[in-house]
Amino acid sequence: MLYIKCPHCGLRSQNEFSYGGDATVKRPELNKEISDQDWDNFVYLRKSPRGKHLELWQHISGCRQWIKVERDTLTHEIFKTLKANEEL
Amino acid sequence: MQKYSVFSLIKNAFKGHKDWEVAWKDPTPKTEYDVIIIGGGGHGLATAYYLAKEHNITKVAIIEKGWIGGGNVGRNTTIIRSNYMHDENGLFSEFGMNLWRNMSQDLNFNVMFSPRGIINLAHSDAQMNVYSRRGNSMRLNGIDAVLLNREEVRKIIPMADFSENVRFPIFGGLMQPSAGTARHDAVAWGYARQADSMGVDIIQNCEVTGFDISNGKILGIRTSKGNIKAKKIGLCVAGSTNILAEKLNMTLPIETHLLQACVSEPIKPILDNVVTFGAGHFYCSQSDKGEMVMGGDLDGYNSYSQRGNLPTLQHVLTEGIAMFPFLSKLKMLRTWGGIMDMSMDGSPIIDKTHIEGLYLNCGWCYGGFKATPASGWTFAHTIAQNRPHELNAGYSLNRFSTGHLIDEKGLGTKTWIS
Amino acid sequence: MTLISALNHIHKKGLFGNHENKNEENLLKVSEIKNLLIVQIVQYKSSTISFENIDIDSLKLKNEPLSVVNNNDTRILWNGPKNWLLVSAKKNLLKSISENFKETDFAVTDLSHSRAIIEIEGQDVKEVLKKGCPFNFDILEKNNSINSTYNGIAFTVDMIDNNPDKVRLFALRSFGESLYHSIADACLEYGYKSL
Amino acid sequence: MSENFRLDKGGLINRNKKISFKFNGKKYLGYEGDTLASALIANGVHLVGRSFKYHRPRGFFGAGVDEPYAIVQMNRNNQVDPNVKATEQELFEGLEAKSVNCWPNVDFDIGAINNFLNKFFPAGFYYKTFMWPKSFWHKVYEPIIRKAAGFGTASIKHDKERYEHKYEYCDLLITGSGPSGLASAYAAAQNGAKVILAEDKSRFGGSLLTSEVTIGNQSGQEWSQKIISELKSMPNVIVKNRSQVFGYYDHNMLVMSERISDHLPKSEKYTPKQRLWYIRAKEVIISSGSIERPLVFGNNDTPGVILSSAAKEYLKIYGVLVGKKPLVFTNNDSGYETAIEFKKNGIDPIVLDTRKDSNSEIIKEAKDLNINIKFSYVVVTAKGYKKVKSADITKISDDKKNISTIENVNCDCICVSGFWTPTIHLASQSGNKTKFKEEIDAFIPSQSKQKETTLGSANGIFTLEETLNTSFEKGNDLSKQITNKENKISVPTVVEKKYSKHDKFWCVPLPKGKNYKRFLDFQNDVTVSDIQLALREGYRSIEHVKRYTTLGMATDQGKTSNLNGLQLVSDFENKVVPQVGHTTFRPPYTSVSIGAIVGREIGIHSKPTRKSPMHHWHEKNNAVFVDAGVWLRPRYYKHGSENLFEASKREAKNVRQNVGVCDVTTLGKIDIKGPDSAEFLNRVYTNAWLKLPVGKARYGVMLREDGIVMDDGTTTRISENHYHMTTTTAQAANVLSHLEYYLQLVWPELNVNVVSSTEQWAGAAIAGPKSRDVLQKLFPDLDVTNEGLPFMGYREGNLFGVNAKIYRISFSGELAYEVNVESDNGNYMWEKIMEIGKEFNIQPYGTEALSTLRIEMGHVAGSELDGRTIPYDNSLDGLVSKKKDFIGKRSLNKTAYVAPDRQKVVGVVPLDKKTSIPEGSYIVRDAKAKLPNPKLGHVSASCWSVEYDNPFSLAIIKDGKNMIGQKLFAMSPLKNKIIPVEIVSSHYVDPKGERVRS
Repeated sequence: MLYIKCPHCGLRSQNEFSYGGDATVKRPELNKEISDQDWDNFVYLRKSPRGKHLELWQHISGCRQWIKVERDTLTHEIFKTLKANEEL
Repeated sequence: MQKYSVFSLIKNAFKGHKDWEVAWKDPTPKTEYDVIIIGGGGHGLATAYYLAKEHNITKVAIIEKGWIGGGNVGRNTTIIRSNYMHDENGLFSEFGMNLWRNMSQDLNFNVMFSPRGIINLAHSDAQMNVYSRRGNSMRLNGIDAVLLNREEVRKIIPMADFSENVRFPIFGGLMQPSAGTARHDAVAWGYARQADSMGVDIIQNCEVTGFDISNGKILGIRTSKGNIKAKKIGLCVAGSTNILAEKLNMTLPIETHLLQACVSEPIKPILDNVVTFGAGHFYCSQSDKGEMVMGGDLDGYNSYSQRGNLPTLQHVLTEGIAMFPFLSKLKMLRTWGGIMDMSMDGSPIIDKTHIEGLYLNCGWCYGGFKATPASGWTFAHTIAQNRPHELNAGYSLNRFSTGHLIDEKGLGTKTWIS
Repeated sequence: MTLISALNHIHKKGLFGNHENKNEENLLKVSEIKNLLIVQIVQYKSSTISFENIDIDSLKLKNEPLSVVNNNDTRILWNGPKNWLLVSAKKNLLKSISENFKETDFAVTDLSHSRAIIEIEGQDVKEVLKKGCPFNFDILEKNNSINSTYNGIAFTVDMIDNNPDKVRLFALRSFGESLYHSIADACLEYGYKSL
Repeated sequence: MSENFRLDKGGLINRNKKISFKFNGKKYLGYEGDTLASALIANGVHLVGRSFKYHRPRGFFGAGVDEPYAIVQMNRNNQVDPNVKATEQELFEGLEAKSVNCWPNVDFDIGAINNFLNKFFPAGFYYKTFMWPKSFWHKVYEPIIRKAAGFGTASIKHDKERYEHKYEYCDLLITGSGPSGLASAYAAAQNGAKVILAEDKSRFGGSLLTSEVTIGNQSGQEWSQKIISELKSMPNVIVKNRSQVFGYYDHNMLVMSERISDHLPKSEKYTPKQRLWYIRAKEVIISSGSIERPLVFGNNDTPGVILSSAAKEYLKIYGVLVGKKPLVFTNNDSGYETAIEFKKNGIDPIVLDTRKDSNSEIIKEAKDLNINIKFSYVVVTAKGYKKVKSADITKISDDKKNISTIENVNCDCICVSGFWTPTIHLASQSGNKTKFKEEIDAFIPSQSKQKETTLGSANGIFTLEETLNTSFEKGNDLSKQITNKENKISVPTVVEKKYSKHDKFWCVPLPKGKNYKRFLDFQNDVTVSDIQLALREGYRSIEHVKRYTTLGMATDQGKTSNLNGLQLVSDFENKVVPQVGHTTFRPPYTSVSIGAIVGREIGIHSKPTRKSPMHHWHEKNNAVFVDAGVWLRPRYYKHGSENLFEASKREAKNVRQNVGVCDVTTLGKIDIKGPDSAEFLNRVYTNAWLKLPVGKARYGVMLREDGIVMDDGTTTRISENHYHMTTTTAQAANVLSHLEYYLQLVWPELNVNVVSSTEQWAGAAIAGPKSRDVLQKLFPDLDVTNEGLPFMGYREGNLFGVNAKIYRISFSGELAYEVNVESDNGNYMWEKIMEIGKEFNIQPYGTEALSTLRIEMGHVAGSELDGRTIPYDNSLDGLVSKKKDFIGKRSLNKTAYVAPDRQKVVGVVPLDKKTSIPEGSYIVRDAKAKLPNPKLGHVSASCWSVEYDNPFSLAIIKDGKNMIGQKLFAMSPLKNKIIPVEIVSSHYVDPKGERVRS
């Protein structure tokens, strides 16, 4: 069970969190013209690197905040956790 | 090539088994091939075999980073089925079932295909209806399926929990009687042995480090054993697809996730069929050795580590005991994990790419093992003919743009939700 | 009587589990807590009002994890960033909260009926919690609270006292009976008295 | 039965307490403190079971967790326990066990015929045969093989034992209580660290219990007991015996199984049988020791061939002789310890040492004791079938290639020692890249991946002095960093014997013309020739060798066989062992009961259950419940002998004719507040939300970004900046997370708070033409006229003293109201509705009637919004705003989604108006077409229309818009049904929606 440091609550076990996937994907702005390709890239394409991965988790049974976690997908080492409004 | 049979076995026994030939050779790579298949897993080996057998293309190399059969063909729960709802999946898998039925004879290698039947348990009328939809679709596609009521299920698997004090009572189930299991390692070895005998070079311990591409056309690969030229290259590296895609500057509709499985210590035969729990994710069969082979959920976050965490297994086994209370007294002997390509609609991709001569076979999610022969057959066709066969036409890369998605579960892109 | 509390049907008085040959005083005590005011107070992101200056039942909000500011009647649990759960025996507090926390800056939501509340008291309280919740209870002190899960059920732990340990557990009301079962079952090893 | 092999004194057993037990139906006696294995050996029983493949007789090979043979079936606490290791099972009064994998019994086993045919069963033989005729594999060969496999027999009865869990945190977790574990635990505890010390066995002390050493001025054993009792008395230390740390997982979480009651005749009522500990440790010390390696020679699996360390353990701990004419076969000094122990107890051993000569302290001692030592000697083969009777021995050349004349010596046991293999499993599981240490021919941990340190013989250190020195130091250093305290203790002086170098020799060559089986994996019957065959056939990677031969895949997971297998592969391949590499170590280190892994979440509690405040009223009124997610909802209320169909028809009909009431508490409710709420809803839903007046509700559909419908429901504007959203029961939690996602990550500029209020409100839907009459009587002061409370209107009211919220919304398509009160008042509200409604013939209705009502109205629900449909498919086109952007909108222009023949929801009626169309049927043009028969679409929901008294279904079919009026077939091959049908509008009843507005 991973041990994730919620930037709001502190170190908590994985079972309080739910996974939210790639955090580097940015939703295109509302009402903005965008090509089909760019939109499909946003919806469907994933980098899924082996190694450092910036991803979203929601502290769903804790403070309910969405957080960003920089984690190694091979070793599961967590390098950094960020609040929703913080960037690496 | 030496023929395997009971007679050859007896003959060799009297010679102290000294005369058996190698199952496959250990060649050094040639400078050029007609086709290079990257990935010596089940799909890659099968592709090479069918390239040689069906298309007479034998100047083929399989490039494997580690040892052949070391990917998901060596770490699955051996289940073979074609019980899919969507036509694309159903027809593709049923084509594969026919290859499975003849595989031991075709490969002259006993892969122990055992059509012991798979039962998906239902725990509500609503679920019975969902299964009816799937079963009817199967039947209309010419695939065998039977809808069982509670009593019929009880007759087949009396050891399931039919007691009063149960959270998810068994309402019935959908059964595909012709589904079953096969000895996973044997599938890889059988394909390897035949492919090798037809001239395919199986090159192990050889890592692909890059690709040579010019004017949108593939020219060859760079490997830890040197550069190798090829007219066509097929990628068959489910689990590691994104790592190679990165070297090709491609981004794919795929995330890499970990699925764990485990076996119990062997016990005397108690369960003949493959059974899946309907109120969660748990499936179970008993191997010929007596071990209960069990699996279920993804660990639930991107992972390339072939090791998982216990809470996932705890969760899976909780459902296991809910289905088969007798499991409680058994002991978990061995656990392992496999990394898989989770595609954004849960279905695979077998297609050409925008790079001429580069072909893609990936996105198998949890369903790669059973697809081995059909995947190899259709991928070989796609490579040889430079166009998909009608069986894999639906598994196109551009379906995510056109909206022709094949989503068996209706979960969309959040692959980790199970 | 019109009110029926969340655990009304499952909470039965008596002695249970390994209680024989034990001093009743040393047993765990399990009770249902009813009729509390439970209010969520959230400050909107763009609000510039300083919440430290607002008084609720002589208490001030504190935006700090684990923190519980409290007096005899009222406890304000930190629930997330600028998000608090006020729990009070004073049912009439809601009106003054709504008045003091203006709706342009704060969302005030009455959730009094949305929780089932179990209180357990005794030396083995933390042992009971450790059976189903992976939180490190060694660090939970008096007047700390956390949100976590117990055997898959989301719950809140409010540590009221520490000699002996006394905690209040809040679960969503519909999960109440399941959580109660889980907690009561975990208490059996030590023996408990249901009040 | 007398214990012929028990010494008169010695050992750590309690000789004051005799224990009787049964093995294979026969009664025996042992002592408290025995294992089943030690007690059987004391009674001269060496035949315990049969091997997997050849059914060769099997006895005892070890004395603990590494045991490959002695697996028995137990009967404890009136329950069956399959696959118990006799070496781990402590003896208790009345214990009953029997042999497995043999028939009719262990003495005479029919399966042993395999042994005589063994030349036909080399590794992987089954891949080469059983292929003809084709059907015979599954029908003939496989069933025979299956029957022969497996050890114990499982009972299909429910397990009555309790298994519990515990989550624990500590500064240092120390796995193993041998010298390194004790020393490091002691040092760390002195620095105030929170320490957990776990010992697999019942006794603490590890090798100190059996070795002849002095620490300070105490024996090793005394010292260990002193340290343990001190540790036990410290409040910062948890000391656990019978506790195996079996898994090292991510972020320094380890899992340990504690066997609490397995050694007792039965478990106390509320005491668990086992407890699984999830331990998060800041630092881990692996002090798991080492396991002796076998030497490989002919028939080395014969009962009576045993690890020399095990023989010593049986002597020193249990006072039991594994034989009275022992042969000790060793390549190092350890064998001498066993020999000396025999000698001290009046037994004359013969020592065969593979080394040319050696003159260490211990060999000198053995010589002084007049022990018969033969240097450069090996055992060629053991003789005897069910027990060792003699051994063929011979002198071996210095280069170990040639053997000389065979001599036969009488013996009744052969104690083997092939040096020691560090137990590195946990370190390897944690990610440690291990390294090969030449001096000991084995792997040891190398670079740590997580916070783990390996000490003592697990780290390849075999002298006590060095072990204690490094362990005290590490324990001190690691804990000091955590606690910032240092209370350093001085390391006691150690007296131990100096050892000479071991011999790298491990496998005895075969004499000319002999074909003895030389076993590597004893349980799976993997021999030297099997490995050689695999390699000859090209299975050369160690993983291939393992999989082809099944080496190391038995229940002992290769603890005694793996390294010898590696040696063999590297010899054959002319490589060194580190090049071959070892197979991956995965948890669990040793098998763990599945019951313990699962814990208490079993039976009815395998998942939580959610209940509404009216649940108990439903229960009392004969509701039959159905799972909706984890909620329990009344499906129907059974009157007399009614079945589901009759009851739901009655309930639905009553709604259409009179009035019904349905518990809708389970619908998700989200309280939305904040100045930007309207803007937020406008982005979330497909339709327009900016102009919804206060006091009004609106139906909305929300999409995922991929354009697929996620959920639907009504949202009501309670006040200017306050909305009450409802979701479906199934999607409630997902929708809340979805909203939080957009508010926190995508549009943080919006000032909106969302919180689930599902549990705050108990909801009752009152539906039917007479619902207004009921409402009027419930709220006499409220204007409930169509003008006072119009369709999609919202009011607050006072329900006999209780505050209520009234929403005029309808899922049933009838005139309907949803009344919400605070949950504690839910039951009160419900009873009031039933009481008031009596005169209007009110009846409660369940989800089945609710389905009927919505289906005939053509309202889409979960079976249509199945995660694969877009709004157009569900005839929700009118709700998709063309003017504004919203989540998922951009996906709706995909080729497939705007195709003219796109699928759409339609109604389906059987032409005979009688035959119900099963849900999950398919619509086809030609029922007799050859397979695969092209499908137009599927039947998503079916009901018996109470309005028209005939079956009616919804279907989603291709080109649905243009299909209305067509006559097609509904097919359910599963149910052998081909039903001629007509496609009609999905709005079967009240297509204009007049009733809801009446």
